Amino acid sequence: MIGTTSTKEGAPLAGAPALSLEHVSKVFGRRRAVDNVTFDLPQGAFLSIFGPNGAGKSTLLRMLATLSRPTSGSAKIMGIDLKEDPDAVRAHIGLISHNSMLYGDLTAEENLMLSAKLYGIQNARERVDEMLEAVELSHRRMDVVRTFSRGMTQRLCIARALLHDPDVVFLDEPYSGLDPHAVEIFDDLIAAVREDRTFVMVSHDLQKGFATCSHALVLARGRVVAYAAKDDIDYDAFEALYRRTVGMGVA
Amino acid sequence: MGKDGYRSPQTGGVLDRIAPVVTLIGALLSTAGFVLAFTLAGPVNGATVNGVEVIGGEMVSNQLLFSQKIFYFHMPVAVTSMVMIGFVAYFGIRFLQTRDAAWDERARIAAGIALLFVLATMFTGEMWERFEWGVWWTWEPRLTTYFILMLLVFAYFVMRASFDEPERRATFASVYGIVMFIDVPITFAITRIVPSSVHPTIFRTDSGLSPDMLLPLLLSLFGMLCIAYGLFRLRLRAQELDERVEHIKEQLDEA
Amino acid sequence: MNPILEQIYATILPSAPFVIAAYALVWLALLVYVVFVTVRLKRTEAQVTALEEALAHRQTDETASVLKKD
Amino acid sequence: MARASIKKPSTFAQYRTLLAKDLRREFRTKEMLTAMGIYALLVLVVYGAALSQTSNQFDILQMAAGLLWALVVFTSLLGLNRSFAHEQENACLEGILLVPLDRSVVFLAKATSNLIFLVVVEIVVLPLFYFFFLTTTQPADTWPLIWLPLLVGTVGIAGIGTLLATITVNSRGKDVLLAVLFIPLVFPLLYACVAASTVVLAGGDVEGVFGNSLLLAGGYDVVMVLLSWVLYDYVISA
Repeated sequence: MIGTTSTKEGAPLAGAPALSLEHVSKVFGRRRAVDNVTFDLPQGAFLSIFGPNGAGKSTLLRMLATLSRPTSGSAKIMGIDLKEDPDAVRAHIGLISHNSMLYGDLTAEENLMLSAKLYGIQNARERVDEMLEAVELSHRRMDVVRTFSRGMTQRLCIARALLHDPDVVFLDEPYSGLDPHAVEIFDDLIAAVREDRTFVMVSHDLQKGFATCSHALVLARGRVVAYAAKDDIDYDAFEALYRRTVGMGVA
Repeated sequence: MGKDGYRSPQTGGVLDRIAPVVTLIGALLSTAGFVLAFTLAGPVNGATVNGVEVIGGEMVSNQLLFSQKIFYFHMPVAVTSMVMIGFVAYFGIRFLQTRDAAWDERARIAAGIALLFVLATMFTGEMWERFEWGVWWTWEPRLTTYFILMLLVFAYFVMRASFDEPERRATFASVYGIVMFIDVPITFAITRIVPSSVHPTIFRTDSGLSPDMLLPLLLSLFGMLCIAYGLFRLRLRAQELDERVEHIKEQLDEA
Repeated sequence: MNPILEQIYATILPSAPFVIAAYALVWLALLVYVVFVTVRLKRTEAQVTALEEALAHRQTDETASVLKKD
Repeated sequence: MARASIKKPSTFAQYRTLLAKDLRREFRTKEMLTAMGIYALLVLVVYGAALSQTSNQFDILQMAAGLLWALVVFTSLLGLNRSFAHEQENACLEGILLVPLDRSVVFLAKATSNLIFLVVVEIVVLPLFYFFFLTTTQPADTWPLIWLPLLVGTVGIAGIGTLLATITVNSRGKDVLLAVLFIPLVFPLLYACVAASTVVLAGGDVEGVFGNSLLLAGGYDVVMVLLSWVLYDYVISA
């Protein structure tokens, strides 16, 4: 068969930081959505990105998830250059967003099998069973996703994102549209699938985001205002800074 | 935005400095073409009349067609519109290569000027057609393909109006600008593909145009191209100024 | 005028309005475009004036605050 | 938990997977097919009213190909509009873009599924068209050749339509926008296909006009599909 080269083996550098950004910018015309962002994130960390609406959080995340190209600068994920080999990066990342990315008219199993085949997972059936088990949807495998509740859909979405065993998982406002109970279940699930993966979450819920993270980053007008490991952060000062940046207005 | 030595196109350079001169030359050339179309270019013969008459030392046995004079404007304006659509496609390609908003801006302005010349072509063609054929509209091949070209330019602007996100709008518009260009060679070549067309084939080695007709035609053609260039640079600079004002306003907001 | 000449020139007079209209329409189209660009330039000009005024306003505001302190 | 063992599938395997997904979805919901089928039937009814006052001597054969193509164009517009609705609904397209795969595979899979649905609808509609309008006359002996222009035309419609539907699905007022972008762009193809179809239905210069028109339509197909294929990466990533 053509194109059966393995992308999983050997590609990621063992010691490389999970994320390594250098002067990453996204510019269109005179508008700088993301401006000169530089930081490193070690493997296994949980990064929360905070910032007001229009600060460029989502734009930054979409660039890291290879859905949009940075205008300038270089970004490496697991040591692989985002611009040079986006396909290699894609094999190592997963995305969970407020959009489920699931087909409403296909069953839970069909949705996962579709992803499995596209990614080229060899032990697809086994893996799908396992993931359905993990998110407690085994009994619903034959049902079309349209009939699922918001929380169930979100769980299946997690299963889909983790199916190919990504090293870095992006969470784009995952709590929006979830009731408090579903949020709890979601947090538990994320904790269960954590393992040694790196997580990057975009959120505007300061308390929730700060509770789960190991590193925190504040973005305002596309620029990094603060970035540190949680252990080094004084929460009160951090909160004050966050309030200030939100007050700084919406671009 | 330096990558691989790429430089974003600027306004205010040489291209803008020569613009007023080029516009002036365009006005002079098209005026000269206009005058020569009536003085130098010989009349075109129509239906035969019952008899012969000597006019200016020549035997004339046909009706002399005055309406054909429209041709000396109609054709240059039409060619200019197609050239402008060609530029829309070119700027579209440049945009997709570089993702530089400046190219999208140029594509949009070129499309605006293309629309202007398309409308001018339709007006002049309409006048000619109304007199010669006695109808306002007929589905003749060249007419039809050109009409489609006009609809494509309309569609280009309708599409731009349907998207809010600037980068997405620019990408889609560039793609459509490139695809739209396909109709230009078709329109241009339709008189060869469907020979029944009433439009003569002009650009060929035996075009049947005598030098006295070719001269005013070419003068008008280059004149129109120059005018299109002048208008393009004018509009571009005005647009750039607009954007600078917007930018200053935003900066004042932040300060 | 003799009848043959009359026939030869038969189309000229009736077609004249159409020829003139065709040329006039081209110039009209160009003129409309220039007017359009000019109107937009005027608007930009007005905005620049507004910006200048806003800037001047800012500066007077600051002097007022200085005076209060005295 | 067992780790996933991954081997990048061939481009063709990914194409098959995406195509199978579209077909399974459609044959489960029959969203596009029923919508297009009913719409086509309604257009035929409207034709009935439109032609009801024509005299007996009226030569339907000369117009049949034109009517048929009008039907095809409007029906495909309806179908194409829907073909991306479900991809947009939960941002499913984004999910596919996250997979390491060549972007043009998405185009080819979608264009193929659209082509299949259009052909299915045409197979149903063509006999109906004959039944309603052509039983009173005698089409030329060459009529079976009509499948050729229909196929060539449908390939072009599916190709350009897929590109444009990907663009318009993100817009405000997408139904109108697709029509505005699509109809002028397929016009040359439509023109050539109507010419070829008229010749085979009403009789005439099969070698000359039919061949030339088909050649034109085919050339247009090749150029447009190639262009759509090349440009698709930009469109889908925007």
